[in-house]
Amino acid sequence: MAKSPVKRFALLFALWLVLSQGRLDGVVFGAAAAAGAAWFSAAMSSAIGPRFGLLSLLRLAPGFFWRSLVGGLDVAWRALQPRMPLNPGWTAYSCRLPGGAMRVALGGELSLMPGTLVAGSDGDRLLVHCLDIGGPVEEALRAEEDRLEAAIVP
Amino acid sequence: MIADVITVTLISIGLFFFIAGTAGFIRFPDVHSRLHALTKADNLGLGFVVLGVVAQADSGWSVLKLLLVWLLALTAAATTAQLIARFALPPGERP
Amino acid sequence: MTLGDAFDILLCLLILTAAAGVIGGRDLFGSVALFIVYGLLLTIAWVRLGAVDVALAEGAIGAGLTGVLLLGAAAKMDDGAGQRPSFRPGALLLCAGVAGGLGWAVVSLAQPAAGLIPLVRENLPVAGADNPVTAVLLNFRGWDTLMEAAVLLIALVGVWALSPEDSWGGRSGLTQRVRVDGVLGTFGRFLPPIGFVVGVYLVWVGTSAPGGAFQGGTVVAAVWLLAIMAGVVEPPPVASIRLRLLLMAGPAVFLATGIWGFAAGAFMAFDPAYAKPLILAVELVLALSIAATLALLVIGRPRRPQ
Amino acid sequence: MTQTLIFGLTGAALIALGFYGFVSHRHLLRQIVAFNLIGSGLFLLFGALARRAPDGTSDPVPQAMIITGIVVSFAATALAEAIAERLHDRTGRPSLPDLDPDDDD
Repeated sequence: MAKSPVKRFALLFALWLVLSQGRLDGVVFGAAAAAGAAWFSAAMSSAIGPRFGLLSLLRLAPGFFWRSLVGGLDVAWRALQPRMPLNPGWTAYSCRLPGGAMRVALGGELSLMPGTLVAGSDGDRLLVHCLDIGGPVEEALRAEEDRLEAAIVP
Repeated sequence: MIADVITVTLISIGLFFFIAGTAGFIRFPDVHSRLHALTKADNLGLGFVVLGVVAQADSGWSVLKLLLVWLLALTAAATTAQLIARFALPPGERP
Repeated sequence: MTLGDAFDILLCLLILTAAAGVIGGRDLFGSVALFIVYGLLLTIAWVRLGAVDVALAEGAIGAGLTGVLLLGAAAKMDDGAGQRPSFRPGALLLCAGVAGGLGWAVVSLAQPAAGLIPLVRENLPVAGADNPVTAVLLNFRGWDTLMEAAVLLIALVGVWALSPEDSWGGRSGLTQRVRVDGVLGTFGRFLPPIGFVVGVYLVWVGTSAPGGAFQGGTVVAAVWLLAIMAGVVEPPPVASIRLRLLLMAGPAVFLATGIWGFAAGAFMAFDPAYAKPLILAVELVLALSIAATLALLVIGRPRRPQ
Repeated sequence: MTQTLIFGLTGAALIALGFYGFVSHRHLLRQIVAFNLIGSGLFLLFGALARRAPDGTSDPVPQAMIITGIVVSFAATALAEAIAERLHDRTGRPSLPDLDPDDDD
């Protein structure tokens, strides 16, 4: 989430507007709730240093949805095949992104991509479970991390 | 009428993914493979159901609200998948 | 038979199968997990019955919070040995009799009856809430809701009273060992602000659409529990005065408006002119107290010395 | 009316099932779960009877009382669970001792 309290407030207030479908009679409550939540969020935040730019993330969205569609089709195809083509296995991937929100975002994204599932990290290595360990796993992981890294604003 | 056809088609596609995810959950050999099936297929299923309902929405706000529901479910699923996957590691391998 | 009836019958069969599995399953943990599935199926049943407020309460409290509570207890109390229900012919016969008697009552009562709908509809314009369920909860039957808030508090006092002497007044729950930059630690910071806004929204929208203090309060309780489990915040010590004021605030404000009702003629009577802002004010404060009470009920008795 | 019958009879069956689970289990947690089945069955029966209006709407008064019931039932569950857990901590057993010492469990 954004770093400055003002941005946090704006995002949470936008959430309120979407929930209340733009009704104007509740904006006071929405503003109060968003302010309280933004304060908590800023107080609890441990994120220092680099972070994702909102616009850059939005630019990644189409590709993300496309690959998660491929991921779903891939797993559906494997599950419904009578002979169930699976070659599961583990790989440890050396991750460049720093721990915290970024690595968790990468892990969550990878868990929706074709054939990969992240089971936490060991130091700087992500433990990745693959449905087909024989495939080009390392390349796919690297490409995903590169894309996310490009969304970082200094 | 056209909206209804779109809705029925999209929700049927969504149901297909739910069924495929459940088939994977039942058939796949180990916890982690099963998690793949549940996380990826069910999210796609929910996504198509949401898109199907979007075709019936009466305002832009409703569309945004429905997409928000999907986005939150997506975030929750991607996170819990990592948590369960980590917890299901054999104790020796758990970092 | 319409398509809707077929769906209802299928749903009820699923509910009964899940319930049979909950009772008959060997594994304690599995049985509790199935109970959560059962609660979610019931949530769909409530939507089918046109009771969306109840569906929200069942999903959030009946399935969600009760599920978390029971899963935590199962992890502590599971001795590994499975338990099958013992076969008791007498009890079986008695239960069949109970089912038969209740079934007969349902069949004989299944005739059109307007119930209290006309009365509620007639009084809704002066109730201060457009959602009839909220109007009943906060206005027409405000007594029940006040008592309910009191019951929650008393249950919490009961839970706290079970703490051993040395940890009285201390913090509930165990120390969490969660990495700050791990998945849970990150998620426990990301979700609570969003959940808080959603919770307040549910309370606010409750006056005109399904929602209300209990549903919204449960969402806030849930994200608070997440923050506690993720090690982001510590559960407050039960001796904390601020905590106790928070727990008391909802019932106290509710009671105060009830006493103010004497100005309009009777205890708990709302002057129609002020009913709407009063109900919203009571609900918002009540929701915060309910959130704190529910979360503390889930994490249980104090375990750490003050 | 059909909905009243379908969900009402399901509620009746759930009450009986929960009742049987309550008397046939010794593990306290299983008894607490069974108690919750009885409760939810009762709510379902009540809710089904609330749906008898000729125009097909649900009576809001029973709905409000069911919401109250769900919350109270949660409070009772939490208290019962805390008592069971304390008993388990003290005695190491998840169930109440038998009156007859020979008939253990």
